[in-house]
Amino acid sequence: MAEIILQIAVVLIFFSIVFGVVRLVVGRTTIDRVVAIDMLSVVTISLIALYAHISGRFVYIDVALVYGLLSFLAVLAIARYLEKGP
Amino acid sequence: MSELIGSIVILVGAFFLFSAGVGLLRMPDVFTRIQAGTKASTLGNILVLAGLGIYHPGWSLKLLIIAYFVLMTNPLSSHALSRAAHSIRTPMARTTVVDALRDENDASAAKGSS
Amino acid sequence: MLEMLILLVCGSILVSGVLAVMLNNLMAAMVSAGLASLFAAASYVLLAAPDVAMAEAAIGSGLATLIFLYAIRKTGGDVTDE
Amino acid sequence: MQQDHETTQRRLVGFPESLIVLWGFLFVVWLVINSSVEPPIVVIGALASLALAAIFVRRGDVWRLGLTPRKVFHFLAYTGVFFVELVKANIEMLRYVYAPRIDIRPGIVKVKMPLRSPIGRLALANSIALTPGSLVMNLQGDALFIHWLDVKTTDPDEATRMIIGPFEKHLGAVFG
Repeated sequence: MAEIILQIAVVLIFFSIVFGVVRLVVGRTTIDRVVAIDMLSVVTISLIALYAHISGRFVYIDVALVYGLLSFLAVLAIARYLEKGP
Repeated sequence: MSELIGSIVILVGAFFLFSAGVGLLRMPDVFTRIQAGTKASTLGNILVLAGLGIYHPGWSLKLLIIAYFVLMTNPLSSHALSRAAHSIRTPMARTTVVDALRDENDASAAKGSS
Repeated sequence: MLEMLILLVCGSILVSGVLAVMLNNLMAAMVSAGLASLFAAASYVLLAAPDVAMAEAAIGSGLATLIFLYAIRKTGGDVTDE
Repeated sequence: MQQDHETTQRRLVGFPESLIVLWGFLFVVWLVINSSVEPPIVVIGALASLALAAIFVRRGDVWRLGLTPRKVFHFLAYTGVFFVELVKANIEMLRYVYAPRIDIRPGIVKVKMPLRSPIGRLALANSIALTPGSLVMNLQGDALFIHWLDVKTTDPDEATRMIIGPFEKHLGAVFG
């Protein structure tokens, strides 16, 4: 039972990544694309943590930790750059 | 029993992540997209991590640190993005009612020039 | 299920890489390149290499974007589309 | 010279307390990330977090909290209120997202900021960004500009009561 529910959850996260990539391709302005990368990084953190459970290895949680720290830095730098102007 | 509860919490979190994607695709302009993406993905991420914590109580301290980082950094990046979008004059949706920030900036610019 | 996830992540690398080449706007191309490296790190985790994934996430998604940003600011040449 | 001496004096008021607060926080984060209590790791973590805390405490008195039991109680109450508001915000967001035709009237309104201390302002801005349909955009003086997903009123006082009403009491008690 729990296995089936986890598979449904993975499929939902799958479609969430698909929607984010569609917004990245379609997006009219640069800010739209940056919002897409922000959302996708959070979704990827969840996906890596969930995969650490599925494969049963604790080490993968560290990757999610590093990810959560560094993706934020890139988004913040891009926002500051766009605000100041070239 | 704890397996079932944990997997249901993870499913609810995945549903919130899915609706973040749908909101990113359907909303009319940049600011509403930022709101939909940020809020739903933050709660979805916290729920997925909480479900994993119910599965494995030994992991819960590190999961708590990840949840804390996301909870601190996600509003900050959404705030910086929306401020940048407003300062480079990204067009807003057609149904927008009021824009107090642009009024304020115009008023201070007029006062400075005269 | 694992094959499906690997296919999705590798397809996303392909889409964002092609987009990084095709776009005219420098900032948008840089964002797409960062996203390609982000998905590459996710695929390394799915292929059971967490140390490589950690290095890729630190260098590709964080540091390379900042260095590109510095270079664009130094040259000052930003081409906008439309 | 005299003035310089005075500024140094003012900057160092409350130096040990804020140093201990920041040191303890960084040290706990280090221990959790390493997830082991072997002696070399603990010693290296203590030294590194002490150095970082001593560097960052010198810049202003941001970390001077003045912990008392009353503040701890109000902080716990604030956490509970915050999570309730977060769940409410997401249910409202689901209603907007899955509606067959998106019918919203967004807008930017101006509200008043009741708090003084920098870390209190950070906490309030982060909580506003995660509560129903609102997002902080700019802060000029004492005025906050908030992007509201469904504008109900444009009067500043009414908007202040509606948006930051739930948090104001507890955060005011904790951070002043």
